[in-house]
Amino acid sequence: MTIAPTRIPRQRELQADPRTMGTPEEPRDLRLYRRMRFIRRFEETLLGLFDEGVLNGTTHACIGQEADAVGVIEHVEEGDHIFSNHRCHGHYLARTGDALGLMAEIMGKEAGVCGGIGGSQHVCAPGFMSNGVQGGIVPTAAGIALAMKLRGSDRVSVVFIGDGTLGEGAVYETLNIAALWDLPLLIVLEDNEWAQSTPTELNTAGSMRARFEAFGIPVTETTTTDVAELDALAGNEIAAVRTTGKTRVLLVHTYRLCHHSKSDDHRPEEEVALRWVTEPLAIARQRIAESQWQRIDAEVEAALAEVVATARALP
Amino acid sequence: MTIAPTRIPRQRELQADPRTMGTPEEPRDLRLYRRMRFIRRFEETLLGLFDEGVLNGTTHACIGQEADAVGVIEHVEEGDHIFSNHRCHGHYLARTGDALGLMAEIMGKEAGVCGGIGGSQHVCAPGFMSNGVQGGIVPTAAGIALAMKLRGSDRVSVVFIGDGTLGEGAVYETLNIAALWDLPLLIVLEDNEWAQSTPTELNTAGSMRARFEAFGIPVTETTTTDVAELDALAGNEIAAVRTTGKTRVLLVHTYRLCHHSKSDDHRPEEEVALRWVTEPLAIARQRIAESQWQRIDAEVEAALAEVVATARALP
Amino acid sequence: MIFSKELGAALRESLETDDRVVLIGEDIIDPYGGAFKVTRGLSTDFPERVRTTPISEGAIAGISAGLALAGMRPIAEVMFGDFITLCFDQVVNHITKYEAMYNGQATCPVVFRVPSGGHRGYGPTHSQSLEKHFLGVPHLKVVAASLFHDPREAFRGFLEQNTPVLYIEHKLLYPQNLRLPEGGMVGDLMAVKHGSTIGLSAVPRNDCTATVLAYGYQAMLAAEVVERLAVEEEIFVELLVPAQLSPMDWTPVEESVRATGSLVTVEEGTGGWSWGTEIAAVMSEKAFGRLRRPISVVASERTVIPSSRAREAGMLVGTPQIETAILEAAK
Amino acid sequence: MIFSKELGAALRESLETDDRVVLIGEDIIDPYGGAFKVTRGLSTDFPERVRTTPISEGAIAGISAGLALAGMRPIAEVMFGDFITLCFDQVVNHITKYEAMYNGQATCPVVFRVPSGGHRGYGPTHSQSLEKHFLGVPHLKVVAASLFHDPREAFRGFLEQNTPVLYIEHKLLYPQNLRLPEGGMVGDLMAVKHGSTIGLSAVPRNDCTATVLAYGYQAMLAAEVVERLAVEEEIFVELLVPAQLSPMDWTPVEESVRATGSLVTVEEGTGGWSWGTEIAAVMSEKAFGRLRRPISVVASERTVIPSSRAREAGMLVGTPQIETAILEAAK
Ligand SMILES: Cc1ncc(C[n+]2csc(CCOP(=O)(O)OP(=O)(O)O)c2C)c(N)n1
Ligand SMILES: Cc1ncc(C[n+]2csc(CCOP(=O)(O)OP(=O)(O)O)c2C)c(N)n1
Ligand SMILES: [Mg+2]
Ligand SMILES: [Mg+2]
Repeated sequence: MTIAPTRIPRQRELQADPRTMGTPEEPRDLRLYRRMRFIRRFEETLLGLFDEGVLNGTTHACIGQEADAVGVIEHVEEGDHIFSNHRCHGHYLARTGDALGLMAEIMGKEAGVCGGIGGSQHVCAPGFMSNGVQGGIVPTAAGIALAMKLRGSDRVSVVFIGDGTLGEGAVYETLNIAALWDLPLLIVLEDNEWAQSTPTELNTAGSMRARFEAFGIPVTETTTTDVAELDALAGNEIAAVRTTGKTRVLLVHTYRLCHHSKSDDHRPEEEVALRWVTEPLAIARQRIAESQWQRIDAEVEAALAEVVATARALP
Repeated sequence: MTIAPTRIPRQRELQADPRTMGTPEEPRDLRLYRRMRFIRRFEETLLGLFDEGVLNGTTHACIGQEADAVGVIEHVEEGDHIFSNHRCHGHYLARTGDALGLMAEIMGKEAGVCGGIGGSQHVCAPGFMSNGVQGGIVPTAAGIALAMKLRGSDRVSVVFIGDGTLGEGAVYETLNIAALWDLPLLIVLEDNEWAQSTPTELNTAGSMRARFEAFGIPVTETTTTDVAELDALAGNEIAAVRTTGKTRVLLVHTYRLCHHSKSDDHRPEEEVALRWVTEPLAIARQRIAESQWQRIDAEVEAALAEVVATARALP
Repeated sequence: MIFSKELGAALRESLETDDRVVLIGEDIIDPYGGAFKVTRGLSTDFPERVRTTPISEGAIAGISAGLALAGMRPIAEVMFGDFITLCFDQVVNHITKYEAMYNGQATCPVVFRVPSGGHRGYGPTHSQSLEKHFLGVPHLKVVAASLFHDPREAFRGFLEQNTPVLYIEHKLLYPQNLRLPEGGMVGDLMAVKHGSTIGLSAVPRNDCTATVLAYGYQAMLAAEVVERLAVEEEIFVELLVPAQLSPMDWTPVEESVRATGSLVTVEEGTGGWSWGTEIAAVMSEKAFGRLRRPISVVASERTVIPSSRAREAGMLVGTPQIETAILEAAK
Repeated sequence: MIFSKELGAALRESLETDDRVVLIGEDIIDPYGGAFKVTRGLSTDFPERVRTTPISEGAIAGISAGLALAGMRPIAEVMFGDFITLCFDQVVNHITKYEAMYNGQATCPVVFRVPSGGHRGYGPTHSQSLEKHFLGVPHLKVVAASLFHDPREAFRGFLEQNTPVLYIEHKLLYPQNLRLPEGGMVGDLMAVKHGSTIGLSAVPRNDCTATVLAYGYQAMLAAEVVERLAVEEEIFVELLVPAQLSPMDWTPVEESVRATGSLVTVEEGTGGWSWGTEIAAVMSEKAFGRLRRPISVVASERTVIPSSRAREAGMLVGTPQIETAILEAAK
């Protein structure tokens, strides 16, 4: 019954490579852009490696949704907790910067963040967990929030879910309890308009917003893909959860630009093309000088190249 | 694997004893009162038999809530379907009038409506079923509604749930699908302010009504215990479901006057006492002459006495 | 030493000695104190850590998972064990997965308490012993209360280790007196501890002609049968009552069967892929060629549990079935 | 004769010949046609009766229950068998209860299709074979697809009877060619039907030195091993591939074991209270004293399924484990 880890569990030092994660000194616009670029290129690299046959299993890229991860997690502090889902790479990287651990994990290597056991959907770091079974992570995140509350801390629990996950009953059981018990929980609902092959209109009756408000939970809703705006909104939300100790929802209407997992996209091309125009990196670049984003891009690229090379060489 | 019924399943002829169920000719006020009186006295008799030790298992009486059962089921027609829960006697009797089958069932006798297997919480007749596991009956009722829709009929599926059952995730999964698919389903939510020992304020965050409306499902809400009013409201609801083919909710704020199952009542005495003033039989009596309700009471009593005597004598 | 009171005391001790402990479940607070009154009094003294919930078994399990991942020690009551079905996803795909799938970087020690079992006429959905479906879930311990095991010890053990636990409480045990071994005896039977398995017999093992393995309420019934057969018919068998059903501690079973050459298992759950079949499979292998007769697995009929007391008694394992099987096995 | 296509054809035939049939599940409509493309094309031709749902496994099961109670024939796809956990309450406390608890006055013949199994690196929550937890649910049939069984026949059978069914489809079977017995042969192996159990062997049963029982993808692997051992090492065993896992048809197993005196069972699910343990328990009794050696139950390690292909291969039963066990059993 004892589960022997293949390597000693360690507080993963968040080896935040300044080339991918930036530094506290870097202007905020640049750092936010850098992190999004990092996530984007990590995932694109991953999809390339899949095609190459180096990886195994499956993967769900968050291309197009990077601003949510980066904007929200900018406000997550030591001792806070994030729960993520099948589409967790962006959240994980924004939180930890641990590209090598994640890459090795998806490659199924011992040095992976979960020794290659969890794979793409099941990763873990201090203050971060993900599980690819939808719905059930929501009460789990609420339980973590309850632990924080019982300890009298001002820490918050953040859970990311997709629009499709609103289909799961566990979500509503949790909303009820989280509202009744005043749990310090922020639900970030990333509505990317699709759940696998199913558009929201086939999945979601009525109003997403009203589903939370029915339980007395306040909802902040946005359609922005601008990380600066998301940064500001998320800052408010997390601060509000932290000070009131009550559950809130950040409802972000966004879009997934890649396929659901791999080669499974039947969406109208024009629909997708239109969203490339407002994708978060393009928007973010408008705020910064071309020379700057080019420099950042190059730094990210160099860092990722090292990660891939190192990961490939791992046993 | 084959399940051999202990008696031949038969279309239970709804042996509607006119003394308990009235006749189509009887003035509506009288018939509705009669049926409520029938249910009330059946349950009171049952509780007496429990104390006597004649019955086994458990039971949940609906004393105080008879108007919901009678008012709604007045509009349920041949081919419609009712799904009920642990507190199902009133619904069953209002639908079938089959006091003997139910009494024998609760006594655990072969002649019981389910051969003594189902017991108090699990009864069945054409167009009627109940199950004591909360939540899961709601999608089941929706599935029955879907069958009606696929067959192109104008039949409706009615499901009774309690306020506490709003805790179960299955309810919300179903609301979403029922609304998306336009299922001919009427949900009758009997909010009796308590779920076992738990008051609604400890069980239910936000607004009951809004929980349905969030899915785009219309809600008709009432606090009446007047069967005539419920009759009218339910008539509208069922007609609306029948003609539109869409899901609706009748939300009745009512009260349970007896204990939850047996000897498990910790509610403040004054709270309960206050509700006896507005209990449905008292209200209904105000509409009819004393001589009439006395006559009806006597008829019901005589009929029930026969049922008990017959049931006791059964093998 | 009424079992339900002792169990309540065990929960109280847990709350007192370990401030990570949180009790969570439906209707568990005062004055009601739970459908079977086990938690009565606890919420009054620990209002923050004894939490009554809406009717949401899935969320009870999920919130417990989160509490446990965050270092707390949730003890969840599922009002009737029948409704543990609604926790199945959390148990199988969340709670028992985390430690292994995160490669040891997290633990999720949720304890579920499930009042189970029939013989009360509660009918098909309030009488089941569903533990067989949870046996063999990797990284889950299934433990059964019995009158011969101190619930305080059980809960102390749960809090000392990190594996999720399903703790089965047969409803008919609640009003019974505990019968803990004292001075090597339980009543007129000799009682020997083998780890957490208790061996009960009227004569030394080597004079027994069969081994009987039972847990929970059935262990209580089996002990009565074993005692009666010894006194009235001079038929001597050894009853083994394990605390932990899965994974099994095979050593005491092997040792007993080596002496007796005959084994019968008893459980109240329905037959087929049940607790006893694993025991029969494993012991048929371990004791291959050394068994006097085939292992007998006594379980209830493969159907729903009738409400009717008469029909229920015919369908569920009880004293008559146990006696018949023991008489056969002891031959 | 690709399995997934034939399965799709079986579903199409069901929709065509029986207008009570309704397909229900996540992402099952065109153009996507389901995560494993089994239902592709069906929604285009039967838009009303092929219904894609929100991500609500519990409601999929519950709505199917209602359809079935109302006389329809729901066939529910659970996208990954891992998520059948979310249907457990409906299966155990609703669907399989109604007929018996209503004393035969209703039937609830829901068919669940569950794409299951590993060996694809999908990790701990998308690779499981959870059927062992559903074996022995009273009034549930558990059936497993194999390359040796025609899915059309399976679905015809399901529609002809009234018991709920859990139909296990191992994901690795989808791209394979069916290998239905033709002229008494499957490839170079003789194929004999015993009810819905297929016996495969290179030589007549009486010349076989062991019986191997396997289903699903493991049956495909086992057949390859059996063939190879016969050709290369002149070791002859009989492979039995049952369609129905629970309840079991014991007759063919008994007959084979009577001839061979040795039995090994193979399954991909984790060990402990698994399919094979019931077989070992029952056959140890039925063939008591007539077995040459203990029954061997081959199952996967009792832990989570790693994403890493290398670690997954070490943990899940595959050809090496099967071969080792057969070599041992044939001695
Ligand atoms: C309980 C459960 N059911 C089904 C799935 C299969 N699945 C994986 S992702 C997905 C769609 C999720 O949609 P959404 O929640 O909108 O998230 P997105 O993929 O769009 O980020 C589905 C159905 C799952 N992982 N878990
Ligand atoms: C799934 C499930 N959980 C718990 C129970 C135990 N239980 C039976 S009745 C009840 C309270 C129900 O409250 P409500 O829905 O308000 O109905 P009421 O009893 O007030 O009519 C509970 C918790 C159950 N029957 N099913
Ligand atoms: Mg989505
Ligand atoms: Mg109520």
